[in-house]
Amino acid sequence: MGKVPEPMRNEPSPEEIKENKIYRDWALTTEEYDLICEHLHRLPNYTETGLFAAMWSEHCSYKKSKPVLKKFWSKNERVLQGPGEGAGVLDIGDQQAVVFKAESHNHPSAVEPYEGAATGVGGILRDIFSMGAQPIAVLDSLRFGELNNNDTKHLVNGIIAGIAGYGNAIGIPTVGGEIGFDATYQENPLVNVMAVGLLNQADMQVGKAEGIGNRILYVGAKTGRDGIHGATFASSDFDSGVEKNRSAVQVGDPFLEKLVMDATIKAIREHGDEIVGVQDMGAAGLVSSSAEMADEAGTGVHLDLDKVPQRETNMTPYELMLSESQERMLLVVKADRVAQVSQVFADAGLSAVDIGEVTDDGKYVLSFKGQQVADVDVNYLTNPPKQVMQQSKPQHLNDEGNNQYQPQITDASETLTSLLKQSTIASKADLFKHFDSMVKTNTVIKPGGDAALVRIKGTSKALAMTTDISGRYTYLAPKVGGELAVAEAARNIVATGATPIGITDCLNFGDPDLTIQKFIMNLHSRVKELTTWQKN
Amino acid sequence: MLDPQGEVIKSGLTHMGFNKIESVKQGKYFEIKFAAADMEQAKQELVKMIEALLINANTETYRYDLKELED
Amino acid sequence: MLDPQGEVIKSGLTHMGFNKIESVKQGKYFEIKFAAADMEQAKQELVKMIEALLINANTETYRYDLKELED
Amino acid sequence: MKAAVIQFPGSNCDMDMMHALQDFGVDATLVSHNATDLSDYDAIFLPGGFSFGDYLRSGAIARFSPIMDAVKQADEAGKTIVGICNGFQILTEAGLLPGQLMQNEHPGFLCDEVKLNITNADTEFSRAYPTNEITLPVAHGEGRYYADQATIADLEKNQQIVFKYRTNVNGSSDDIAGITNQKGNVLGMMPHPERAIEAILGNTDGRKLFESILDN
Ligand SMILES: Nc1ncnc2c1ncn2[C@@H]1O[C@H](COP(=O)(O)OP(=O)(O)O)[C@@H](O)[C@H]1O
Repeated sequence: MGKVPEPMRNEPSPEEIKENKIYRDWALTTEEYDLICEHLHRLPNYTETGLFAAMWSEHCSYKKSKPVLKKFWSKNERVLQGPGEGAGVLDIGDQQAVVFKAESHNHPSAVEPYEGAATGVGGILRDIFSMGAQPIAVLDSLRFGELNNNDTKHLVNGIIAGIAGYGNAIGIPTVGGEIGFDATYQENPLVNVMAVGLLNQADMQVGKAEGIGNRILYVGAKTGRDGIHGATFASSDFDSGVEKNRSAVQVGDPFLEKLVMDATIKAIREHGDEIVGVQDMGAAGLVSSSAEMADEAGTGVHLDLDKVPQRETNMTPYELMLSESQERMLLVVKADRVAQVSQVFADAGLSAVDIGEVTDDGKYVLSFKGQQVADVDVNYLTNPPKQVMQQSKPQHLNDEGNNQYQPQITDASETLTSLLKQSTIASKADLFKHFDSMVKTNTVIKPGGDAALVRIKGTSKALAMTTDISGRYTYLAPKVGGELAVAEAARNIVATGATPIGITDCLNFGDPDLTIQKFIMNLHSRVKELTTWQKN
Repeated sequence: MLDPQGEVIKSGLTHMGFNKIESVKQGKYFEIKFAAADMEQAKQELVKMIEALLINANTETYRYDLKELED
Repeated sequence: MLDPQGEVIKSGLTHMGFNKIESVKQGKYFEIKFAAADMEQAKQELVKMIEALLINANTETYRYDLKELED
Repeated sequence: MKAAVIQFPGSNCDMDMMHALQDFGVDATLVSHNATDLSDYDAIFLPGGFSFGDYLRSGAIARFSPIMDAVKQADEAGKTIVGICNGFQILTEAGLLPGQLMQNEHPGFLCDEVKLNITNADTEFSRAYPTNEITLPVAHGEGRYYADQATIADLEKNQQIVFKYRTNVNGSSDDIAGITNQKGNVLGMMPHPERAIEAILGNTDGRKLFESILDN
């Protein structure tokens, strides 16, 4: 591949990667690495190894959980889009649809509560508007350690402020959620955010890079080194280790996201036929968004990395491809309509940059400073070999005893007051008052009710929405826990007078293991039951 | 680090006609008066305060000036 | 001048066990790189930027340091 | 009445204001912050939100938008100008109203319904209210009204204070929630009347404010 461009000088050679098993630092197994070499008939270079490591991670590919997740009952007459896209889409009549999805941002929030939670909101909103939908509500579901601990207080304050900081500024109301406390979460808070959007069915977009010769437009924030994991040998231009570590923290900019959101929705409404695909850059940013869109369409992609807007100097292809800088979108646009679509963004003070094109060869090709720095099959890159999950029953389930716990209550009123004093049960109003729950003037039932109720202007409809967790039950009995979560959520919806029409799950497990399988099989049957019951 | 505030202030100034601005960074500034046995102890206390509360080590760096005042 | 944040930070530090704090003031800090013909012009530009945008004269005061950089 | 709702980058209550005005049958138009002419309109509304992210200080950057010269001309012509929340912040930064909005006394965003006293029922913004006590939503992190004592004394003397918090939720000087300029054609307030015009949303105390304006 010719002379090595300057920023890549410090990268290990393909031989060194193999020799020192560097891929293992990025969670590629030796078997996987060998498969890649065999497939390519050569050793992958540093950039390519990084692409595979990212795309084959569980986080991006669900290589372990997908077979189980397939078992969800995800089709009925309302479902316009089930699992597989940015978000699920359900028909709500009048040519409208509701789009919703939940996502966790646990680790970033544990490391950096404010920015972690804020960027969690930003990310889930991008999933919604990349489908062409207008976000109308945010919900949050949080778990912390016990509140009598200073670290917990720090996390609570930071995470609440982060959700508020992003959601309030972008002007999407945070209408509901829940907060629980348990020692289990002491150092691992759970931060799950759900977003709901309203879609005109005609505007529905999917992430597809169709049409040979179509252009790939990059919109939004410049790419920096934030969120790049793993060993970044190439970053030797940092003078200290501390500095390097900092660059991994993603920082949110709700102001920019609002501009990107409004302009993207406008572009889709005005040029829906010329915009072929839209995807946000989330985990594994540029590579996962572009490769997935190409795979979906069975095409190839050629990107010119010199065109990618860059916030920092001397960035390498590896960094550009794997950066998780926030507030970035990728659009595939018909070649002769680039100017019109770009104009919508220009009007909002944003630039849409043409960084590449859709090709017919099924290849994922990157060029950088006159060199070709990656050339792999799109399909191979995006579809890691499926893996069977290790199955073993978690120890605590084996240990479970047969004796039933029987509470001894001597003074019922004292028991009641002590229950009400528990932070998990006590009112959360002091926390959720930081969220703007009313902006957009649609919130009929605000935080504090059973489920939130958001009306749809211009119709006589409203959407009820809620989030529920049953962590302790799920830990003790995965099957029952899953059932209870579904049932509680359904009860909350029903209590507002609404009919449950769809569920999105957001499962926060440790390493994929038996628990998931059991949990999902069971959720599946419960969901089916519920929806069947609703039809009767 | 990403400094969205600095970026927006920069473009604000540019729009106002200050067109030769290359970069704007913004940050916080604290002035703390406190008692300490001597300068060495003061320095240690100060660094502790900064790292424990005043900055977010994940996203911010700092520098400080220490001055002795009469009491 | 009113500085609620300074007050909050002071009480935060005191709670954390730094109990000899007399006062905390907090403010903003900007680092601006810009081109100017000479130091005198740079100073005039800077004061304009500060007074027009960077501070609100109702409640804020300022001081500045001007340094020449190579280009 | 022809009304303009100014849209700054980062405004997020612009559509809510449009919706409210249209509910009252007002011919309302969204006008970009980059526009320079407001001569077609009888009333100008600066909506809530986070103009320019509220980076630096809320309202500080927005006040330099091209539209602000036209807003000043509208003021000189005696037209009705209303700034809600971020709009209030912009009007004070621009010098169309005295004082400044600062970070809440207890730092952090506050979204709630608050009780207000109408302290001047004889303004073009409050005339239609039959009572002196109303409840309106607030949603702000920088809503603490501050002005020096001389300014507060002037406001009191000229009866420029229209709304006061019954319980001071953000530490505002003199409990101030909303004021007019001396001429009485410019109103700035932190509470959101446009969020309180429909029974389905649980509060209609904002309606009389719009009715007052329309009665002029
Ligand atoms: N983090 C949060 N964000 C928004 N709203 C919340 C949050 N936590 C709680 N709420 C609101 O408070 C209501 C009651 O909370 P909770 O006591 O957990 O509900 P439940 O009745 O489901 O036990 C929720 O339905 C929701 O409206």
